[in-house]
Amino acid sequence: MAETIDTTEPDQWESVAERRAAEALIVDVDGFEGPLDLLLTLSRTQKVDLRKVSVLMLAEQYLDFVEKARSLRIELAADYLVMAAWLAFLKSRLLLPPDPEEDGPSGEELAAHLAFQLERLEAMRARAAQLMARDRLGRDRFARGLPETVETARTVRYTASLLDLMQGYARIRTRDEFRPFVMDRDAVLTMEEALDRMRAMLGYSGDWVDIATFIPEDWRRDPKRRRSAAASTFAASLELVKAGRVTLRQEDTFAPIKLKARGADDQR
Amino acid sequence: MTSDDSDTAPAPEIGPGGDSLFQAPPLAEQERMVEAMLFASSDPLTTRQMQDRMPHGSDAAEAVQLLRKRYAGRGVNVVRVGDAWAIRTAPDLSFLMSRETVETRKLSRAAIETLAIIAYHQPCTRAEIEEIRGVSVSRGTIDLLMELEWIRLGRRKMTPGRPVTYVVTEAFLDHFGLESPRDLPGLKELREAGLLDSRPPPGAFPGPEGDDGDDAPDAPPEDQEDMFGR
Amino acid sequence: MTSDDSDTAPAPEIGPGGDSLFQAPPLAEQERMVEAMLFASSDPLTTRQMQDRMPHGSDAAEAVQLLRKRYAGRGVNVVRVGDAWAIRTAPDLSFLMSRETVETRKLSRAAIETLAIIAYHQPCTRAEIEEIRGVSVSRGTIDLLMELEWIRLGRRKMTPGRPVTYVVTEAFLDHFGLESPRDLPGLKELREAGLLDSRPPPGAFPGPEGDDGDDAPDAPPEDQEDMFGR
Repeated sequence: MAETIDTTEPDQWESVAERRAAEALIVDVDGFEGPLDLLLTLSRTQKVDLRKVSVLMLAEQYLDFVEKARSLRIELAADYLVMAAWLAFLKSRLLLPPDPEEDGPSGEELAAHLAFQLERLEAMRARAAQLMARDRLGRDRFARGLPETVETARTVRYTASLLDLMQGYARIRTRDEFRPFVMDRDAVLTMEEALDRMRAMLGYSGDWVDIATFIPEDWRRDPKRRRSAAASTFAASLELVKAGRVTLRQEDTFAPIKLKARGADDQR
Repeated sequence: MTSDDSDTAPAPEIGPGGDSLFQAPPLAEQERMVEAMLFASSDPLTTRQMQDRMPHGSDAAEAVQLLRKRYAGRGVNVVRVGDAWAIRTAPDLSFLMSRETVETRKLSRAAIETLAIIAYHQPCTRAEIEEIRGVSVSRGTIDLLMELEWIRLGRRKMTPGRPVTYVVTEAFLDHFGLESPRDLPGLKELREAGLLDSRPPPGAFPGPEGDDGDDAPDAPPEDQEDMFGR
Repeated sequence: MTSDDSDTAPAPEIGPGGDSLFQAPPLAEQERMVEAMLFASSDPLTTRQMQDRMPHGSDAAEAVQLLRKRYAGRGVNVVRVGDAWAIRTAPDLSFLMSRETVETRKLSRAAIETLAIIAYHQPCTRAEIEEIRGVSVSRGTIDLLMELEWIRLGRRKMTPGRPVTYVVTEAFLDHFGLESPRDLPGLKELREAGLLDSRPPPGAFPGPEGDDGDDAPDAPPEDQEDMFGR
């Protein structure tokens, strides 16, 4: 890249210092963080307060710069060219008398906004530098080197009142009133038991039979036991239907549920 | 990178003769330095280590002694650890370093009932508790009540096997506001107080009957109390 | 120095309702407690966090103020970090701490500027950052700042698309020694100069700063800033 710089025409640049600055710009072109950054750098050459920067001059500087870069065949990213086009447009707006036909913002408004953007970027950069120069934790200020961890000890406090105690005692001593619900296994016919029983009996029932007939003899008298046996027999019947072993039928609501074994020929 | 950008840092320069070009900082300043180093260091520091970091002519040992006095009786103290020094939390404040979360939990039904039986029947063996409750008493229940210091071991019973008995403690009486276990109301009083027919569980149950209830014919299975306790 | 704390401690007051079962410890004692807790923790603690660990009736906020005065000018200081408090070594003593220095990753210019923009403009959207910097913000920059726990997601903006916003964190304040985001250097001047206003570009602005940002063809490559940011 050094050789390419030698090909610049020196008389384009007024002073050695300016030429150096220009070279620095060109060599560092990739170092700019976008066109706005480049514009900010260029505006510094005007050596004025950013609020008084001549946007027209800045636009010319930028366009110059892009022109130089092109002549040096430095590839500029597309957004630099977009900015160049926009600045050329801005330049024309600033130079030509306003066209009453045309609406949209005036050249002055656009220029003012660009100046604002530059000033804002500059301000944020200055603040960023100030921020980074603060007394920073781990560099200038330090936290405790030997922190102690706070252990969490969970203690469970049990509470019970005298009332709880007395009620508890009363509950035991009058167990029948307060006995918690307990499954009385003696009075329960499990579905498995019902299923076993039905499977064994299926072979003998040729025609539709009321499923109630499958309830074991000794489960019919006690209502509690009968309820359980009926429920499990019904559930077992459904299970058998699912297995394809039987068909169920009920002629009417609350009518007896009838069951028929499916023969080998009935099965698919 | 730290030291050179801080312009307040006194850069101690050693002259040709090994003498400091600058005077050692005042002792109060040295004390500040020791304070900062002991605070930020992850390990205890020896006076030698500190002095090596301090400006020439400093006396870390003396500064540590000053600092130690300054922290005497404070929330943190300067303590000696072997031949080094460290800042540590004052021992009486160690409670602050453990966050205690107190969770209030209702005593499980099994525990309440066991406690009630012991209170009403003490001294009472485990077998007796089981007989009255109709379920076996889990080890955890007894342990919990012991831990709460509401029951303790009483005398062994002079029956075969010499089983241990449980009795309620002073702490129990305190907690429940009783002067003696004899103050516990009897069943008749409980009923009169309306305690017996409160909250009858849903389902058809015969009305309340007498307190003859030592019969536990249909004992619920063993794991019952865990199913319904807590 | 306020070493004669024993006399300055006012008698603890009990609430008018008499709800405190125990008297709060004397203020000097509360100060010791706050001291111990702040010393023990490397992260800032809120007064709420401290008070939760202190005996009932304590006033952590008042104790912190006392402690702060006590440590003014010492080797370590009590500093405010957002809603919390921490003890940090005095910045002028950093030269002693070369061993404690944590080598922080050198941040790219893009990251530093992005951080500053978020801090000064928060809550701040990605489009706003791009508008100010004039280049697109790479995902990596935001990720890095998030990883450092200096920024976090704020509320979504109530503008079309409901974009996410970024805000700075307590760790950011702690790192840069700021009591609150309001203490950012030069914040007032920036605001007065109108540099914190979001000023939309007049009319259609075809430049790359346009915050519509969806015009992918002209947008600089995503990683551009990281390629050149150091």
